[in-house]
Amino acid sequence: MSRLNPKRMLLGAVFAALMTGGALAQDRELVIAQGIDTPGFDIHNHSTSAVEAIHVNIFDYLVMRDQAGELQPALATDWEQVSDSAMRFHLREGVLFHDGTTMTAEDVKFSLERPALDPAVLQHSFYDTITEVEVVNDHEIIIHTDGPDPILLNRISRIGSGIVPKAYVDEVGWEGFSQKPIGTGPFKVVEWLRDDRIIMEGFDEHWRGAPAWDRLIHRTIPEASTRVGELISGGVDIATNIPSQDRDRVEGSGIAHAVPWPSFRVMQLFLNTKDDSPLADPKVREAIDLAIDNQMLIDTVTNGLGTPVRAAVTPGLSAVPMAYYDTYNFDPERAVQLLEEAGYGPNELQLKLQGPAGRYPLDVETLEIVAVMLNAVGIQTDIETLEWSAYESRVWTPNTIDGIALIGHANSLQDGYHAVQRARCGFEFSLKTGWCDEEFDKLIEQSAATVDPKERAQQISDAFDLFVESNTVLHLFQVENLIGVSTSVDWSPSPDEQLWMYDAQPQ
Amino acid sequence: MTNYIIRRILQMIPVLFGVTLLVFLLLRVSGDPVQLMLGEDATAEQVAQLRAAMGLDRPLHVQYISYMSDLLRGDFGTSIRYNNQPALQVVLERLPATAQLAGMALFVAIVISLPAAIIAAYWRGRIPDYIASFLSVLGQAMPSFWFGIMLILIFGITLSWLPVSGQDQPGAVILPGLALGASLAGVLTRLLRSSLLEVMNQDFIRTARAKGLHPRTIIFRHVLRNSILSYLTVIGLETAALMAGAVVTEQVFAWPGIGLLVIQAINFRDMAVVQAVIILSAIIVMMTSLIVDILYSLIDPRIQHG
Amino acid sequence: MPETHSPASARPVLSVANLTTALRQRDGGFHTIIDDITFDIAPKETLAIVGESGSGKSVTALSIMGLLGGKSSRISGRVELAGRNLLDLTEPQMRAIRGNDIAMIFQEPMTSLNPLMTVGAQITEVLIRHRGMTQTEARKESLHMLERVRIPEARARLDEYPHRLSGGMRQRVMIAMALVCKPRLLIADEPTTALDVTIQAQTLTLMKILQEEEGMGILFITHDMGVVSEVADRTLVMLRGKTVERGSTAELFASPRHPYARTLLAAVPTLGTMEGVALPQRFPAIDHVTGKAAPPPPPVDTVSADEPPVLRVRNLTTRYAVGRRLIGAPKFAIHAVENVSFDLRKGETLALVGESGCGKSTLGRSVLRLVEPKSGEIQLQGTDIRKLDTAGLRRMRRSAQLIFQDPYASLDPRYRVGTTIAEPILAHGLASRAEAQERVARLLERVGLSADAANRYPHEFSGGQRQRISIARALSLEPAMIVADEAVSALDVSIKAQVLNLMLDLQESLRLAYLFISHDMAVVERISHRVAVMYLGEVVEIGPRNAVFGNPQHPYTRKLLAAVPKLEPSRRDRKPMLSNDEIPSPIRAAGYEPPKRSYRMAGTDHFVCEN
Amino acid sequence: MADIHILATGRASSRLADLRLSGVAIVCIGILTIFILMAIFAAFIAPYEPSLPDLRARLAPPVWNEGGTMAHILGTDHLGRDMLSRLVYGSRIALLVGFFGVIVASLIGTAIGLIAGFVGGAVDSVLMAVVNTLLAVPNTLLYITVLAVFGQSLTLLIIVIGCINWTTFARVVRGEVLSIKQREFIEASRAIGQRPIVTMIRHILPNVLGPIIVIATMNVAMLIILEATLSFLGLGVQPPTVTWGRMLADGRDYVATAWWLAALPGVMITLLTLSLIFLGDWLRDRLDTRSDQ
Repeated sequence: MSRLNPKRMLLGAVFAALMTGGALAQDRELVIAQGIDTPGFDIHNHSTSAVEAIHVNIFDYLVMRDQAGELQPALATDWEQVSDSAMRFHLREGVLFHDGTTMTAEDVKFSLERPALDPAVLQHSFYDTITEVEVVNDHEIIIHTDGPDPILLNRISRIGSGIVPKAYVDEVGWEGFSQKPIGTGPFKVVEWLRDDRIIMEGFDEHWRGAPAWDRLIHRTIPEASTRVGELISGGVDIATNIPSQDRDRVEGSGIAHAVPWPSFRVMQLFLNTKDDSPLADPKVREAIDLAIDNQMLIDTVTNGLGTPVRAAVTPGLSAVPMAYYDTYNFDPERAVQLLEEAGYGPNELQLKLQGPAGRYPLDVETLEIVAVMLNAVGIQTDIETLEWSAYESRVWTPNTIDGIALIGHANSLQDGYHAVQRARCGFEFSLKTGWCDEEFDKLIEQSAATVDPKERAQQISDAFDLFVESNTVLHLFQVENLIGVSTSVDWSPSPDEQLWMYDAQPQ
Repeated sequence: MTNYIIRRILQMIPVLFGVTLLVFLLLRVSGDPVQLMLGEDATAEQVAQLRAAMGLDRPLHVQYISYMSDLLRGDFGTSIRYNNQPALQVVLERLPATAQLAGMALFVAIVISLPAAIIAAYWRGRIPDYIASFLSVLGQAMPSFWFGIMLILIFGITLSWLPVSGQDQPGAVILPGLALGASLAGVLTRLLRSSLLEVMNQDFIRTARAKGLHPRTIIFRHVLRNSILSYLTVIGLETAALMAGAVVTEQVFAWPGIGLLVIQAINFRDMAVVQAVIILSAIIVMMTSLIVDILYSLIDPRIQHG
Repeated sequence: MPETHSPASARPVLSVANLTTALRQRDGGFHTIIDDITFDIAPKETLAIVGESGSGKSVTALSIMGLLGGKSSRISGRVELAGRNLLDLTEPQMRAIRGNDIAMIFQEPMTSLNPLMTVGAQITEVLIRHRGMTQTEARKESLHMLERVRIPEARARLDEYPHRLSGGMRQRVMIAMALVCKPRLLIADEPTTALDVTIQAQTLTLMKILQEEEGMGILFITHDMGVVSEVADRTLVMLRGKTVERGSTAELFASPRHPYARTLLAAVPTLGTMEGVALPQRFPAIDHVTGKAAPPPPPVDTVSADEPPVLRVRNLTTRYAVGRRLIGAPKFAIHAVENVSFDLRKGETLALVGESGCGKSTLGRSVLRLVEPKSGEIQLQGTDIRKLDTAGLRRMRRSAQLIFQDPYASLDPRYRVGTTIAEPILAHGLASRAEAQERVARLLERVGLSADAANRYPHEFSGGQRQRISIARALSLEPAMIVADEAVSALDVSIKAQVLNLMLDLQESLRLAYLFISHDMAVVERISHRVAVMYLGEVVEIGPRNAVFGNPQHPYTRKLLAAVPKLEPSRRDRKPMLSNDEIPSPIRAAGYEPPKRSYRMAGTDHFVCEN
Repeated sequence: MADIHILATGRASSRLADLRLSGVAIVCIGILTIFILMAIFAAFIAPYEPSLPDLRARLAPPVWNEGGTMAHILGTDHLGRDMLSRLVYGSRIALLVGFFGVIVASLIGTAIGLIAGFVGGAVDSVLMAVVNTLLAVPNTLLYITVLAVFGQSLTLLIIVIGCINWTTFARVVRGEVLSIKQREFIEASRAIGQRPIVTMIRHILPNVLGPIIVIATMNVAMLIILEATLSFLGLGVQPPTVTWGRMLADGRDYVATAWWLAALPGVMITLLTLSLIFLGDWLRDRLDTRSDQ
């Protein structure tokens, strides 16, 4: 409900001639501000949760998570395991696309087979277990996988699972679709001005019923202080990534709240254990872990927002050992002792700390505080921060970390498997840290084919133990953002970082 | 005149060639965008695959030749960030917003600098001169992002007079225009002031005084007209600075112009877009300087381009 | 000092009494620039204020006009115009007088006109300001005024910009602008100094005619005694801000009383004084206290006819390309030097004379290959210098040197004089650093400066001293020949005489050959052996000085000589003849080849261009 | 000559203005000296290690503000680091970037400008094409691209600044050389047979030094602002190195909650650049009148 400030309106009247109809008072309008824009609406060709947060309002998945993170029927009304490698889905009837055509099983087949079968799309790796989507009839499909896939539902309820109209894509191509998308979601895209705004209108024939808003506007405002400014001056209703220090300011404005918004992202330090590195010594790695006071780090850097963790585990993920959540090891004396045992006296060990600048909230400050903490146990540090893209290409490629590197991983599959599978020998984590463990790999592979949830959870939990023990990836804390929500909007955020606005109500 | 214009345009060709080479090398040497596109979760195999698909595994000179031949056909390549949209289209789409911002900044700069410089020159060495000089230097000494944030805080939030950001609301261009125009206003004031003082020392001003003309007439009819030439030149030269300044200003005010685009394109290694922006802005800068030179010859009868 | 009565008995238009002006200096203090100046100007009368640079002539004019700026000047005395003391008026009242009752014209007609306004606009604004005319009326009146200053095609000129006009025409526009409101007094501050001699003659005549028509008084400021004798009824001589002599011009020239006035007059080279004298002659040395002139030493013949010439120039042509085209050759060429041939002997002075743009400076630089000639032959001491490579050219510089017009511009301000003079010696490796210092000391003494001058910077010297330094530098390489390009033109008369005497002394002792480039016919007559008259890049007449001056053959030579002001106030009653001739331009279409010239012999060594 | 000087009444009074401006110049030089001393003796002046966080004293306001303490006279930042110490150390980088950046740029630019102007012809055309190429691309874009590409060390920043920023110097020097080449003492130098290279170094170079110093002064100011701008865009100097630009850029998010974070470095930057620009102006006036003589 973007209320134009009265004073501003007065001044605005001077420029009224410039106005072209558009947003007027009685429209129920919701304005969201985020730091980034969508690259387009080719849903299979992006990998950013903040982008999916926009798309989620335009497209529907077969299965969708609710506020609590539970999987709920969406375009699929129910589903059942047909065999170890096949799952049947009954599709909701009478679902309309924004152009008025009816959604059919062909559309679902088309939408899911593209990421599954086309290796050129960015989401391919998350769908490569799917071998075929079989159309049984107009309202029934069977998804075939290359073996047992215990997290198939996780896959088809996330980025790249949106259902698109085959006929329309055939007509305009993916490039055309990317500019003017059509989905079945509660909002339809009217106009997209790159890096400025996406103007969406409520889709009255949406299968859940018409949304409470006539218009949903997604604005791109890269500068945090500007975003806050818009929020507290009433220019936008919802603003993501509010800097923690502005919490009181937002609350004090009287027209918005700053709501904590825990995410699945966990900040991690990658330790390169190449042979000649001092980090090859497990004692050194443990000493580093013990030197870092996670809670102090959180208090200092993020004003207390966030939870210390020892592994990539957060509430809302399936199959994760929650014992590693809200805990950390801190023992500086032991750290000094371990360093001594490893042969390093005070200030004899020199390490490089690498990290991106501006990719995560306060990433540079995080590094600076870690450096101070390492310093306190007698480890000398050099900090090297790089702009994100340079960091990606210079540090993040295999075996290029020089010492310790900071990164934050989210978990878009929302399952413990995804948190550890990348640490398998030859996969990304091990290519960065150099850590390989046969037993660990075996556990992961077993879990991938285990359908029984309990057994699978145990396998994954065991793998977690081995991974945490190795101390090759040190986990710092779960990232918790602040989201600004206007008092005129009733909406609470969910931990999957999605901005699902169908739930929002005017107040 | 026509010959002159043609010659000037021909002279742009080697410069543009230099610009393309410079930009190409800068961006290719920097590594590739593939890792970025794939995100934190990508596998090494995926990276290699995509790199080959994009032709990034070929030798550099081969890449350059194919890039140049595309360019000559008007094909600036496609944007990685924007789902393979033609880069030129992505950039041209943004041009009006930046043009509006730059126009506003120029307007602000002229509206401030013209009277300020005249006042400073007229009362040179006295209080108004010192105030004008100090403010103009201040305009230059303040980083523009800082000034922009201050403007938002004061006029957008505290006073709520003007929109904080974006482009769609009436009056939205005022604050970013001020932020971008402030330093240009400073430069122009200082320049025009010294140019006015210089002209005031010219013999023909003494003649005008000997004719018994009113000081006002002398300033406006004789001094200003002669000073406007160097003023114009600097405005022309400052186009490049305006384009560069737009990067920061657009970032602060979420102004959807080329500046905002290029920062993101650089961060995403969206090479085609960065190249298109830089080549386009090089053309704009050169065209502006050509236009200024033509204007110059229209104002100054002594200059004739044969 | 008794006031001499003005020829016109009418009431003076301007009466200046005890005018004293002090100007603020950089340190904030005031310094008296003119002290107790008193004079009257009657209608139709011309009063000349004459003096050397820095004597306060211009400040006098600006004090009268009230153009000095209230904060930076202090003026006392009386300046009475039609019974009103101008010094008591407020600035707005003064503005109503400027351009209306008193008008002023300046030295540089180019810079004194606004380059961005049409001629018409600059004249009409005076009428609109003072007469309250409408644009149309003012335009009509301006056109009329342009016609009265005899500007051809006046109607078209009205919409021209100043840069399209020649220097002479611009000065006429200035005069038109000054006179358009029919002022009672015209102040002319060196109005002809920047003009060529023929144009100067035209301008002076025009001013005289207009003065007759308008009946105004003229305050004429100049440093040129020749001009004074041509125009002034009465003359006031200024020295360091003070009046040293005042009276009728005829009396002043006939019997100057003050020593300074005498010095001034004695130092002025006068055309015609060398009739019958074969050799160059030094100026008389003048005692500054008494003003008495000691007769110069008898001239010595320095030229040896039997030795081969130092410099032999044959068919020398230099052209500059102008006007670029899109592709291909440039559109135009300036034919700066066209098919010039001459010899210069040891100990001889060959003068190149002509008006601006005639190519005399280019010729001087071409024979030194400071500009590249297009064709022709230059033999310096038997070597064809056009065939020399870079190293050879550098060696050649030792035997031929150059002195410039502006001694300040030709000395690098950042180096001590000693360093500058030693530079050529060291550059050619002629001596060690220590030896070079000794040579510098000797050279400085030779040009009449003390050896310790070596430790000072150029700006610490006067113009004449700087020119001596330039000469010392040129001499440091012991050249056989020196090209002197307007070497004394920028100097005050008394200094000019001293420097010329020095040059003659050096010629005598070192047997130097001079290629003496000058527009000043009187100086040339005094110091040269032979004269070449240049016109549009070509030599139209060349011969022994006596022959060229005594028996000029080419019409241009005659015109040039006729235009030189004579130092005889008694001859002023000549009927004014006003011509509108302009100096033509040497720019030709590319590829243009001038017709072959043929020369006829008019006497021994005296050649005149025939067509 | 004296006549000419007196005639130009405007000039007479502009000299008066110079005189008064020299008061400003003294202030500017004073400020500059203080900053330089601060940079040199940072270790003695700063009460704390500039990158040492004090977790108990985060966002402490300056002493004159409510809640301020003498322990941190100018307050602390969001990590509890002492503002005074950071500001003192920050002057080092500002001056390093400013001065060394300008030194590199002016060396390159002067050499190229001298050669282009003096040699002329094809050499001039090629060099000017290079200059025009760099000028045609908005500088900030180049900085951003280069720094994003090659990383962000202090040394690199200075080199990059030098390699991009020299064009101004080259253009001005070339212009000056072309006009000085017309002066008679250069022709005099040719006329005495001086080697061109010696003429260039002995006679032309010293005479372009004035304009070089003036632009250099202004450029130092510009570079200090540039460093701040790059920090704002996330491309500044590496932490834990303290720079005013980064302090200002980091502090921008605290404008409304802890003003001193951004205001103090902002004041420092403004003060330093103000005094540099005024100094440059003053220098230019001085050098101009001298060359007018």
